[in-house]
Amino acid sequence: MEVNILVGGAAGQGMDTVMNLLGKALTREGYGLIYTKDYMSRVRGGHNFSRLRIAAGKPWSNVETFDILVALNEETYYLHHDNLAPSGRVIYDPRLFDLPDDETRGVSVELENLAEEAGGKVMANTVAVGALLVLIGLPGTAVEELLKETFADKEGVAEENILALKAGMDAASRFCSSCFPLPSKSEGGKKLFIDGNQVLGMAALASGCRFLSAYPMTPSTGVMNYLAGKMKDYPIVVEQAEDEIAAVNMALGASYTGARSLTCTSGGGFSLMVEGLSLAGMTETPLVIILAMRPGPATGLPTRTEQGDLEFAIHGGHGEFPRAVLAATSHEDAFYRLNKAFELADRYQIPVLFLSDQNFADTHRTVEQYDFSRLNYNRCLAEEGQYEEPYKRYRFTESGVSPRALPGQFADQVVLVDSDEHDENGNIIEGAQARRLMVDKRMRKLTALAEEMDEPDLYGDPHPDTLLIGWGSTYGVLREAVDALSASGAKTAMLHFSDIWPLPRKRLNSLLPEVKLSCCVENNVTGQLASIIRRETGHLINRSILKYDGRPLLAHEIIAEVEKNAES
Amino acid sequence: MEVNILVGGAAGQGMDTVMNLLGKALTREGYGLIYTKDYMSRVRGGHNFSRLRIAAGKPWSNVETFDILVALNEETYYLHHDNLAPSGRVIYDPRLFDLPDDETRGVSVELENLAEEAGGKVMANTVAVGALLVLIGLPGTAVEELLKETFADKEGVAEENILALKAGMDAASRFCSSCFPLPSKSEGGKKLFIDGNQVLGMAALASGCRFLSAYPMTPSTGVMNYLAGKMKDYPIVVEQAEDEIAAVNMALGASYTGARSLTCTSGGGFSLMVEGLSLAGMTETPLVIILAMRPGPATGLPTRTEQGDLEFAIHGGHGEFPRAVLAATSHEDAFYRLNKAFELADRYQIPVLFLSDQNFADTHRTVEQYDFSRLNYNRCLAEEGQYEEPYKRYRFTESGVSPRALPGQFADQVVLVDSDEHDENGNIIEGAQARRLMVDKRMRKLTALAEEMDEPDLYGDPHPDTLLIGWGSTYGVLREAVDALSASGAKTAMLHFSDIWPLPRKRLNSLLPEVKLSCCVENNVTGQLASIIRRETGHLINRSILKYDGRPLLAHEIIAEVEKNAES
Amino acid sequence: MLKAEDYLVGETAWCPGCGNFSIRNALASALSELELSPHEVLICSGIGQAAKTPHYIRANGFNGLHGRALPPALGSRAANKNLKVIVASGDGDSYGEGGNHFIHNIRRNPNLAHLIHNNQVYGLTKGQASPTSEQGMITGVQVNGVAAPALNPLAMGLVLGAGFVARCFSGEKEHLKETIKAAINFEGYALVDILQPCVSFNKVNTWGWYKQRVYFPEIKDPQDWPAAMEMSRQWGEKIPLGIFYNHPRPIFESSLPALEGEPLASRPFDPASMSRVQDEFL
Amino acid sequence: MLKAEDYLVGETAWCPGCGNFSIRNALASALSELELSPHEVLICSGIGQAAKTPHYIRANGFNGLHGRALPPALGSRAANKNLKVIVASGDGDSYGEGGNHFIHNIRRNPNLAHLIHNNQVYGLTKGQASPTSEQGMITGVQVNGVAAPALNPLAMGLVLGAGFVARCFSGEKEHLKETIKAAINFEGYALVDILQPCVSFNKVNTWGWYKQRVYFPEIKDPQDWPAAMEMSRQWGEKIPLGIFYNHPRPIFESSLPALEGEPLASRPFDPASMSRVQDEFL
Ligand SMILES: Cc1ncc(C[n+]2csc(CCOP(=O)(O)OP(=O)(O)O)c2C)c(N)n1
Ligand SMILES: Cc1ncc(C[n+]2csc(CCOP(=O)(O)OP(=O)(O)O)c2C)c(N)n1
Ligand code: SF4
Ligand code: SF4
Ligand SMILES: [Mg+2]
Ligand SMILES: [Mg+2]
Repeated sequence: MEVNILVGGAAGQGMDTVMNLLGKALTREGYGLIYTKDYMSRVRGGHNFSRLRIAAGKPWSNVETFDILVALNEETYYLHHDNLAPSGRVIYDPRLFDLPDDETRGVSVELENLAEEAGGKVMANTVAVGALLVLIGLPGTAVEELLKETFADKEGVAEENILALKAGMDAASRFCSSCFPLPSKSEGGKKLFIDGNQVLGMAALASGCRFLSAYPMTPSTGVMNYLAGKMKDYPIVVEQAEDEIAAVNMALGASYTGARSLTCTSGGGFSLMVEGLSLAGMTETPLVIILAMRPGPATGLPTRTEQGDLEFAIHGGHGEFPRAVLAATSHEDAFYRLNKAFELADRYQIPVLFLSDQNFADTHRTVEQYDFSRLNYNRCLAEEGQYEEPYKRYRFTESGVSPRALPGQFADQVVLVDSDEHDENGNIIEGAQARRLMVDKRMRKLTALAEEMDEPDLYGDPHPDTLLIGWGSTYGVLREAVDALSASGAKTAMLHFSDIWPLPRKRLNSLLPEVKLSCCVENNVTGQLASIIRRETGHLINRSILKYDGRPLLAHEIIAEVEKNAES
Repeated sequence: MEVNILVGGAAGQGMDTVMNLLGKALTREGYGLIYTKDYMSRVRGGHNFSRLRIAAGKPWSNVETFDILVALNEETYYLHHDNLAPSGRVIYDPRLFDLPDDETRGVSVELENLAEEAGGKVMANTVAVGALLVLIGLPGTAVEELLKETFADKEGVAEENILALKAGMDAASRFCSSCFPLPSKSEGGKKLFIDGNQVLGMAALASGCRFLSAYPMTPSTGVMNYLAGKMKDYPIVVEQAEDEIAAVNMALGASYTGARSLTCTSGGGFSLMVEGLSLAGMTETPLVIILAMRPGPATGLPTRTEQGDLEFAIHGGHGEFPRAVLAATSHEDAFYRLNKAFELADRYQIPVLFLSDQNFADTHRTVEQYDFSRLNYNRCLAEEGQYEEPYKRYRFTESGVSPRALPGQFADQVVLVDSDEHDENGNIIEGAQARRLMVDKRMRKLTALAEEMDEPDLYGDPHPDTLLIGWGSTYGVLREAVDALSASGAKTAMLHFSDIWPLPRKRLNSLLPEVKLSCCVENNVTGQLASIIRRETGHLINRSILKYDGRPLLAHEIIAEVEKNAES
Repeated sequence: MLKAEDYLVGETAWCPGCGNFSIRNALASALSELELSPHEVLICSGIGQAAKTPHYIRANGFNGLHGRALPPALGSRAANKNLKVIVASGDGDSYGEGGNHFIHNIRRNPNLAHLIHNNQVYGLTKGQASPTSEQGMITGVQVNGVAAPALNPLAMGLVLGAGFVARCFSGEKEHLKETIKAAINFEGYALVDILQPCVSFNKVNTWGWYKQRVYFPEIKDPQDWPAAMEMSRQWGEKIPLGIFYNHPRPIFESSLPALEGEPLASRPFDPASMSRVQDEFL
Repeated sequence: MLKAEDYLVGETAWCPGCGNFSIRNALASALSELELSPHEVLICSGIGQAAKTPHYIRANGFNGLHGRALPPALGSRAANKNLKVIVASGDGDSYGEGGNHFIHNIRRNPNLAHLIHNNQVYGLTKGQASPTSEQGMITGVQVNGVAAPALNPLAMGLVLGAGFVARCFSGEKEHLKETIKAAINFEGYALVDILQPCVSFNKVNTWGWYKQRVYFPEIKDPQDWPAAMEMSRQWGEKIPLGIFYNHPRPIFESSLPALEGEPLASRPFDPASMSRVQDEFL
């Protein structure tokens, strides 16, 4: 038993308000849900829509068909009615448009009129929420609470909204009430209702990130917004750079002088950052870069999703230097994973790429509260007496990691970092031998770094016939696909990567020779993970399921592809 | 029989003058030679040196030991005397320093004094050339000719230089004359004496390149210098950009409006260009980028050599789009290869990366004159009547290549290119289906493009036990290694790539399963070509010979490594 | 001759009430009155709301990367000097991400008109400060208010040697159209900073705010640099509009021998004829 | 207290006679006279001859990428406001590749001294024109002579709101040293453009050329902006030196609540204590 809702309209009509209110209220009431956005690169007009799925336990991904359609304009109805369940309902404003005569699923609610009566047209969305509440049989209390919190500072506004809400409830209850019964509640106490960017922003803050420099770019801007919002109360500086080149170089300066530092961007901005990435590699300056992917090349589809920059993340930047590439897979994991990114950056004095994408960044889910005591803040700095005098920033060590001191940390010791090839002291060198030693030193870090990589998550049948392989934000949808395929009797499992580079190979090497069908599922056109697996292990992945239209994968698409393959 | 010469001194002492005079004179006299440079990233002082090898046929690479050392300062003597043949000679100025008492190989020539007597200290290098001529038994005529040509506009200067030259000859002849007999002359008429950057610059000019925008960066600047020097007499614009971002975007603008366009840079600058590269991919604008590699990461070793950016060239830039990656292997091939790069860019409307490196760029060799009639200039533009009206820049075609028109080419037709995902017309779209179609269209080009890639050059035993694999500027040194190994009886061959991406696989697939030992020889630390071969063919290359100290590989190093391997 | 409407194509993705509409209309009218055919004109832009202009005006269009509107425009002038090149882009695009190209193309002085739709905010990315945002303006990222003083593009243009420096307001349509025409006709780089209300994100510099402040000062001598500098620095209660400076100097194209004669793009070529270039290496 | 010589380290890779030597000495003397210990000072640079400075002065050093000297300097001010930050780099580095950072850091006004070793040429890459090269100067790339007028960094600084704008000449050592001291002590972004002969590549603006032209005008009121503008635009027969403008305004650091108290870099932290931040999502 589950309920699926789609709200659609023009940009600026406020789908977000509806979904945020409803999502948070449902979360508070104990339901598990996922809310995803499909929006255009414009501020007003066009067609945007959001999906909300409420399901037992916690839903991992969204589905194509739905039970309730909130059509904020006529276009929405025509674009989506095909996927509305026969037993579904359409909430719409009869003053704005009429449904076709043969459409029997209508729930006409005069959204704007009722809002105006309650105090103002802007509350049309609140009216819609009221109507939705009735259809799914949720009492108004949680939403009312929320409205009071939201408008705590604005006198009378909460009250007016509550009126609007009730008007919506009344209007809808004339059609049907509780006709879409909610699933069982999820267990284990209060949950968070949070989107991917917020997860990452919060993880950064709680990881002791003190400096973020970035240039706005969808879909990464949410991280910047989150952290900027914390500037007043927490010891963090968020600086909007003049461009992405400045962003990455500012962050390197802040990191060098002692702040845990972060930058975030999307593909185009990352392109501009790779020279700085290379500088991080050469100067051995810790840095975390969140790369929130969207479809490329160039400007591409700014508000859509893709996993097209994996190989670029691994190979971007000139010259050769160690780096780690991790990815956000689920809201549950990404919080701790980003902390790991900061830890690795500090421990190995390397840049760490953290891959997110629009699908992850913009998706809200209900998740368990995070355990902040699992986070670490190890700066791995040299303490007094732990370095040889005079201090040398690039002292040769067995691990390749030199004791790191900050400028000003020790009286009379200076810290010199250099973009040219250098000696232990950080001074420019040109000699062949000195060069070789320094390359070897940097590269030696890879041995221990590779050991830090978590093996991909294995979920499903431990001895599968079919092995789905994925990385990043496809975690949830793959999980649902595995569940469904397993339920229909096929021995299926998934291997899902959150730590991608250096590629962990143990599970690949043990599983790949055993399975009948290996299949990489990726949101890109060239099958990048499959290439990397072959490069690193020699194994040829049998098949790829690739989606590159800017939309996230859906479970039923994966299932159909796998089953088609099983047949042939 | 061959003669090897090393000239060393501080930056600014003018090794180049010596080598250019001598090299060109020898070329005119019909000898085959190679002249390579080892120099620091500074303008004065430090230690630079150049090697000149004169050998029968045409030498492909330089060697470590030499017969004549021209020590322009004392340091040079001490740094290099170990590699001077026992029967060798040292030309030095006894007014500047003394050789150790037990050094019997000295040819003391008062370079500065004699120059001053001839008319000025600056001609000390000419004196040195004179001394060299005597030692190798070359008459002065060719150099005198050259001096006259060089100083044709400067009254009296040629004469003074000829005096200096003769003074050097006289002084040296007191020690030994013709004591290093020259090898037999090479066959086949007048040769060129030219370095890699000049080869590329000339190839660009002769390929109809009309626009170069670049930002100075060693070792690519020579291409810019060459083409800038042609601005007065040929229809080409060379513009120094404010940064590499401007450089690549200017070139795209010029290409879009109809000029064959080029940019050139090294790794750091290329990092800044990859966003523009991605734009070229998205807008389907032809562009050739010469990437002259040097050791990274970051600033690295600006004047040294490395092959560290191959994977970056293949994967650089966000998003997925077709591109070709070609490389300069030899002076003989690179001239035509760069023309191919322009042709591919125009034919497929894609960016083409052309990989060079300091080793190729700064090396002079004697080569046969080029056959300009082998060059092409096919712009592949739509002619009147060859497009459907209204003109649409991205019209879907089977090959993925749309008829290309230039802005203003056809009255009343406009040409719109877009960095966002777009429809056939070039207008922004967001639909899933439209996106998929356009990605597919772009990607379809890869089919024909892959067919255009030349298989790697197979040289040596057609059924080798040992197969050396390389790419780019290692062509010559590998060839000499193969010759030497074959001469000692080992069944050896090399497979050398000039067209690298899309990777041509036929020869790899047929040879790799047959050989006992496959060995990638690369000027980098991670073995990038080996990784790419595994990624694309599944074949694991048995061994890698990697050099990453900023110096080019030497044949004896490769031979030693291969023989070591054969023994074990 | 085409009418202004004939230059309007595409369905705009701008918000109702946005100042971009007037700028688009003024540009269309200017093209029409100058009797420029669509295929003779090239509009270059970067990325942003303003930068969507090439999709909405019938002309050749290069809608490139964010911040990179000027470099392709420069390249296009080299390749085809017959094209009338117009750069139409945002303040973030031109003065933020694209700041370095702004500086150096003013110095180069290519023959093009640079129209900056200056809404003093990042529109497309939803309201962050741009380089021209008012000091103190609060946004989702500038939570404590914009700390830096706003960049003054006209004063920058003047110190960098721009020969044509103008300020317009999208609400003064006739003046805007005439200024655009003058900019297009100007021989050299013409800077037109156009104040443009963003109804969605800029709640400080609204249509009314501008309307109240803008005025047309008398410009006695458009070649009086100090006077132009003074005018371009006026901001606050009174904001002057007009062509503050108009003083041509040699253009980029005139320094290039290759640009004499036919445009580069259309010259025929045969590589075989070039073999003499290798003689210098013999 | 350390003597000037104590700040000199490393073997320089500069050409004999290069103006960089005097700048280095002046900087060392300034640090000595200001009694700044090496570990309290951070020198940031990009790439170029001038940019090698961090290797030749005993202090902390961030020798970053070409053109990117300012962004890490800004970041370092945020992380550790106790460091005295000096940016010492070339004209190509600061005004060419780094032009956008130049613009926007002047606006930001971080507390640092920006010393530009302005030799009006690209030294390290062997003599191409820089943004400040004289119009007409012929180089291997600018074979027809530099076409664009030279960029005027001081005038740019002024229109962008720099609070400290000075011109020096490496040959006027005492003035240079005192100006560097004033710049380091200035609260905010201090721009010091230092004319520096490049004996290897700049045959136009030689030591003698500068020496003949430079003079010290009387600066009556260092807060008189138009006067400063006028002085900064003088170039040719007479080139004025001095601190043309000195007028502090609120610095970047003062807009950041996080910078109150201990430097960010040295504050202790325990992630577990943060769990309340998730409450807003409940
Ligand atoms: C390299 C890069 N960085 C960031 C972005 C995201 N981005 C798109 S438009 C824009 C700002 C637009 O502001 P402006 O130029 O003022 O145009 P407006 O939308 O206000 O008209 C940004 C930051 C991008 N597309 N590319
Ligand atoms: C991204 C990048 N582009 C180009 C270069 C090459 N480069 C190094 S220094 C330099 C110019 C230096 O000029 P300037 O800053 O004036 O310093 P100077 O040597 O004159 O002191 C250039 C172009 C580089 N290192 N990185
Ligand atoms: S967001 Fe602002 S600038 Fe963009 S279209 Fe809307 S009103 Fe215009
Ligand atoms: S090239 Fe010029 S700037 Fe560089 S060290 Fe030599 S004289 Fe100085
Ligand atoms: Mg704007
Ligand atoms: Mg310089």
